Amino acid sequence: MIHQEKMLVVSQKQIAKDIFELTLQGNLVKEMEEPGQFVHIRTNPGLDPLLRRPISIASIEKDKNQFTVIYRSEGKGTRLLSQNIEGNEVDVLGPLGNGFPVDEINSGETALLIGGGIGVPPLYELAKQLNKQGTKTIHILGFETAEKSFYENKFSELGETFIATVDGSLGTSGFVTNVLDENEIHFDVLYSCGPTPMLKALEERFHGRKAYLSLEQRMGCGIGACFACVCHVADDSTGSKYVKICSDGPVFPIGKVVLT
Amino acid sequence: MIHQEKMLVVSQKQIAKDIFELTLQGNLVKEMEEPGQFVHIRTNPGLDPLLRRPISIASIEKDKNQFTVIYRSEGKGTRLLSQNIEGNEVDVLGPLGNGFPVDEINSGETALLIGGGIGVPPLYELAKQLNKQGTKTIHILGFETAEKSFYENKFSELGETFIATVDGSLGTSGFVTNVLDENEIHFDVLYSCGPTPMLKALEERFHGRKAYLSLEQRMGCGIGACFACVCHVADDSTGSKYVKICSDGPVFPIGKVVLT
Amino acid sequence: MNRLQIELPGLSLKNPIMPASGCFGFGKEYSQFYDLSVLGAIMIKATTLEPRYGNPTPRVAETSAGMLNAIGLQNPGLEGVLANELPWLEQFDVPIIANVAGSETEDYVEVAEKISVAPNVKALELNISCPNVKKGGIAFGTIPEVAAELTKRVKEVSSVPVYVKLSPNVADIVGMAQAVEEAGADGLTMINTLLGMRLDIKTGKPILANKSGGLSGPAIKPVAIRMIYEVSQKVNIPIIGMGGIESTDDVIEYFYAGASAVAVGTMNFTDPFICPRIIKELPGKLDELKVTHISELTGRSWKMYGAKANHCS
Amino acid sequence: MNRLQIELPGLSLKNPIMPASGCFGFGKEYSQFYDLSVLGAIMIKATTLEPRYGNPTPRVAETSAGMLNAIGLQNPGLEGVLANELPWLEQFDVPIIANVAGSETEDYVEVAEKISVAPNVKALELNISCPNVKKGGIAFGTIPEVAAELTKRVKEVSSVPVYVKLSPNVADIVGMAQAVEEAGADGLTMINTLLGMRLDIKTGKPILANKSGGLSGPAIKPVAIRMIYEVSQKVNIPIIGMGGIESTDDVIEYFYAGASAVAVGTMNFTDPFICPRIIKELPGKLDELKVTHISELTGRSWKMYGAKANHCS
Ligand SMILES: Cc1cc2nc3c(=O)[nH]c(=O)nc-3n(C[C@H](O)[C@H](O)[C@H](O)COP(=O)(O)OP(=O)(O)OC[C@H]3O[C@@H](n4cnc5c(N)ncnc54)[C@H](O)[C@@H]3O)c2cc1C
Ligand SMILES: Cc1cc2nc3c(=O)[nH]c(=O)nc-3n(C[C@H](O)[C@H](O)[C@H](O)COP(=O)(O)OP(=O)(O)OC[C@H]3O[C@@H](n4cnc5c(N)ncnc54)[C@H](O)[C@@H]3O)c2cc1C
Ligand SMILES: Cc1cc2nc3c(=O)[nH]c(=O)nc-3n(C[C@H](O)[C@H](O)[C@H](O)COP(=O)(O)O)c2cc1C
Ligand SMILES: Cc1cc2nc3c(=O)[nH]c(=O)nc-3n(C[C@H](O)[C@H](O)[C@H](O)COP(=O)(O)O)c2cc1C
Ligand code: FES
Ligand code: FES
Repeated sequence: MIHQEKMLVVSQKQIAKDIFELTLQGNLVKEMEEPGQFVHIRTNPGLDPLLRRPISIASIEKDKNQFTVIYRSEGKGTRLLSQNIEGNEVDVLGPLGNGFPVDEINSGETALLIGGGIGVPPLYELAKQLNKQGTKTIHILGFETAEKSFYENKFSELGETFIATVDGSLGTSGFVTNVLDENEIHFDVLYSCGPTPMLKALEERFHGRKAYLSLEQRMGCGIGACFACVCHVADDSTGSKYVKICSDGPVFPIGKVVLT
Repeated sequence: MIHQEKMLVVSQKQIAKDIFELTLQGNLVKEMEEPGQFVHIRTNPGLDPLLRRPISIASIEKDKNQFTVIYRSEGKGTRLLSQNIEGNEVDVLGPLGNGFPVDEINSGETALLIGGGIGVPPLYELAKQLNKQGTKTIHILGFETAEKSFYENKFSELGETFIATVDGSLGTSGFVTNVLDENEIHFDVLYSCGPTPMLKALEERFHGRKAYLSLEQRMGCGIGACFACVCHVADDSTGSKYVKICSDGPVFPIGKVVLT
Repeated sequence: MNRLQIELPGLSLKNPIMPASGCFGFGKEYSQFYDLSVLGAIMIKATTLEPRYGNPTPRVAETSAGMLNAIGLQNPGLEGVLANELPWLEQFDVPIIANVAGSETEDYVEVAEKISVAPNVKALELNISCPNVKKGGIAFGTIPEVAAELTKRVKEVSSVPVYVKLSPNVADIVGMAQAVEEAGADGLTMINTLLGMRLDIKTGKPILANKSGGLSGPAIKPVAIRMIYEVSQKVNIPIIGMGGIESTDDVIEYFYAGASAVAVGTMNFTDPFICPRIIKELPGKLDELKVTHISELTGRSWKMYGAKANHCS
Repeated sequence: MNRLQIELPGLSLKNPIMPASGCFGFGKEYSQFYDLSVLGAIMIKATTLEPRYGNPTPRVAETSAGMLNAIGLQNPGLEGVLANELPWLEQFDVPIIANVAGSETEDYVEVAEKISVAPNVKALELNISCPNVKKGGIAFGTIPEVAAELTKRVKEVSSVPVYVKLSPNVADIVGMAQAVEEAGADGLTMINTLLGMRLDIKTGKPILANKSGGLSGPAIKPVAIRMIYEVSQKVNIPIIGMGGIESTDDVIEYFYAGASAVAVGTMNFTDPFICPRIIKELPGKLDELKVTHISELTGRSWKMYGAKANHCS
């Protein structure tokens, strides 16, 4: 069930340049299931900005009724969100969408998690759940630069973790694909979230493998009603088949939708 | 000189139903002269609401670089303003306009100050300054109801103070004019601020007396540039003479402008 | 007595609040939040003859107190709507207003004829803001004669009353309204979106893949209020008002302007519970305003305070 | 090289930022805040033949991310402006664009002829959003032939280039722009305000004494951007863009759309220092965007990304 709830800010801290970690508490957490689901956040009670902001769930703590998001403060909405302090209330709609299927991999098998920039956060809850069920996880995290990187240690605690930065200031210089080129990494299932060019590169490389990609799109409603976030389906001769990223996704099996 | 300044919130408290008292600190206070001047406050940094809100200066403490406003939290802007807490910054443009002339009355003479609702605040600084120069002040303050009344004690400390409430829950039942009817009050100069119907009643009653009225009008710029707050001038056969409330007023000698 | 009950051509509304077309899909998603039977009516997403995929993405962009959309009328097509969407909606006790769109008169006529016989479709809403392919892409809704002709053709085949949805992108909204009234429209819905655009600051590229789109949300409310105020004084058919409604006060403002019912669009996205919330708040508001029935408010702005002067800025 | 210097007909602008007409009076008030010589130009308040008192108050009302005004062209009249306002402005090193308004063609012509010879008036801005008394009150700016005729008549007498200020309250803004270009306009300024209205919730009475007014501010920016995008592709005269500018990014967006300079209106009220602030921020923004001169940005949205598709919502 999707809920709308004024959730309590338990903590908010800046964890890297422009990157904030926000923990919220409320009953909506009870509904959270799969890693990779997201919430739609109203960043202020007024009309400026008007629309909610979709943000992935980065970590869930059911016992405390809390969950955490990690986001980049960039535009109007996320900047306002970052000004919230402990004790404030934030209007959250969620949990939304379908996340990464953790039961598509067995205990003892190996999952490769590849994240780029603000695509990294949902992989953290995924890594936690996979490890919990006995699946080994390897992580490749790509960032622009060292000062915008985050959660390297948290991921390292769960499994082998490679970092790539575009400017080479941390880990491998270049993209996550450079890490793949330079290391021989074996895995059973791939899970990834990040910018479309990255996802495209992975799609080419891992065509035919078992893999799940989380996509992004500008959203209106976030629940499937407005047709803002639609994608073409691959292998559709009619050109009229589609999925909605908000309600059918954001996670899809590799090759299912046309990346644009 | 008019300044725009991000001023520090020294204190904010609710002093009656919907009525707030806000004290701000900053260099702009150095420019404040006459009681009855006002400031134009941006109630939030975003675009909703868009326009500043004109609020009278209720009290000035030059030595501390502080001044106080008293306002009714009613619409979008004033509601946002009331959410500010100590330590916040508020964007203030001011001081604006021309206030009550305190040198139009001598020490030893008696001033009658009549205020209605949120027209009461500017009279407080006026009463302070008049008393300081040795002028005696008598105050008649009209409110809707007891729970929306404020500053009765503060005015009482400065001079005899009558209260009228529309519902009779405090002081005389009715309007400030009922107080005038029921008491024989002698004065040399009248100063008043309040709703237009009240000012009109006073204008009729005290036609020909020495008196100054502070007017209100919806404003755009607050500084005389947009022609939003214009009033007709009395005794103008051409019908084209005008004054701007924001920059020529808000205080005018009785009978000078046409009250609408 | 139900103080919110409104009778309009074809529509017996238990209250005058309904979601606007395109902002509520075909109801399924919002039925997760509340029982759709509480609504006065539902304006479903535009239906075209054939299924449409719509425009490439991005299809939405935010603006100050508003948003742009260029969805491109994505919908499952007449057959899909008749086979799946409308039957599903029959479980609710709520009249459906079917929004009809097309690129040629013939499309409209065929959709109107067939959709108007669905049991729960109680009225049609003609979306005339669409580009008219035969007239070189100029919207049906910007030339009175073209809009009137379309209205007439649809009226001939429709089994239910026809409301024409006016586009605000015209100089003379009253002329447009009178033209469609004369052509037989049973009611008006107004306003559709204003044409707008946003460009990406880093690249200069239009944010919408379609480049321009429709501006909706609170930003456009003053334009809608003005148009309804003008039109309601000059026509004898009822108006369902819309454009930026975000509160119960806004609903009251639309009634004052001349609306007999209202639709909420964009704000469903920000607050999925906005329609039931307003429905719940309305009776208290009527008490505050000391009116017995909401219909007493319709047109108060001009009935009580006279007609309009000219303006120049 | 001055990276912000712009040459337009009659106007040599040290930067492309100027206050919009009616939002800056005749400059006196804002000269308390900063040296007016920093501005690219000043568009002064509309001047009419006779002094005008304007409309009754209230004359302004706030809306979501916008405001309505119905000032009614209050101004000291041609003689007053020539005798007092323009000479006072001569102390600043800044070109003046005189906004000309009237109720009949003859008024415009007389004002244009006389004001255009003032030494610091470098261009005229024809405010054609005014009701045309002889045409029953329909605005000059809603009928292309009427606007063209007015432009032609004013061009005949003006000693300086004439910019025509387009009203957005039309279905076909490109047709309007082309009509005035053909009639001899040297440039366009756009957009003037959208017609709008607000009603008091307690009474139903229009908040503006004039009932309707002009909507300005950030709310209307997407409409302005769309219109400038369309018009700039179809005319060969420069455009001064305006409508809701509140930041340096907004200025960039207007250039991308097709503007060669911009004016800031409403936001002067909220932030009296907005013009000098933007002027100061622009060079840094050009660095960020890696362009040498601001004029390189004009029209980038369509020069680099192709023309526009149709839209239907
Ligand atoms: C399913 C999903 C999950 C996401 N998870 C995260 C996350 O965990 N952390 C994070 O930092 N970001 C995440 N994003 C991206 C995030 O939604 C945008 O960065 C954010 O909406 C930008 O808002 P703003 O106020 O900073 O920008 P503005 O420029 O003010 O945004 C203007 C409008 O554009 C939309 N928009 C802008 N950029 C994007 C974008 N990249 N994707 C979608 N809409 C956009 C906004 O939602 C808004 O409607 C996610 C996006 C999606 C679709
Ligand atoms: C010179 C002057 C001095 C004032 N001093 C005080 C004071 O000391 N204390 C106080 O409580 N109020 C004072 N007011 C009235 C105060 O400005 C309004 O109550 C306030 O602007 C309403 O804002 P809002 O956000 O509550 O209402 P909203 O309804 O959100 O306001 C919408 C718009 O209408 C304008 N507006 C609404 N009511 C008024 C009004 N009565 N007068 C002028 N503009 C209005 C607002 O400024 C805004 O532009 C003064 C007004 C003026 C002109
Ligand atoms: C995402 C979106 C899709 C829309 N789709 C349609 C549509 O299919 N048919 C139609 O007539 N109007 C459509 N509209 C217009 C709305 O029904 C409504 O007229 C307009 O948005 C103004 O109302 P609002 O400001 O409350 O959104 C759409 C609006 C939005 C925001
Ligand atoms: C209070 C006010 C007065 C205006 N007066 C005039 C005027 O006299 N002549 C004119 O051409 N435009 C006038 N305008 C329109 C502005 O010049 C400008 O075109 C419009 O407001 C859009 O810009 P903005 O959104 O930045 O305000 C006025 C606008 C406002 C808000
Ligand atoms: S955001 Fe509305 S359908 Fe996905
Ligand atoms: S508020 Fe602008 S002139 Fe007074």
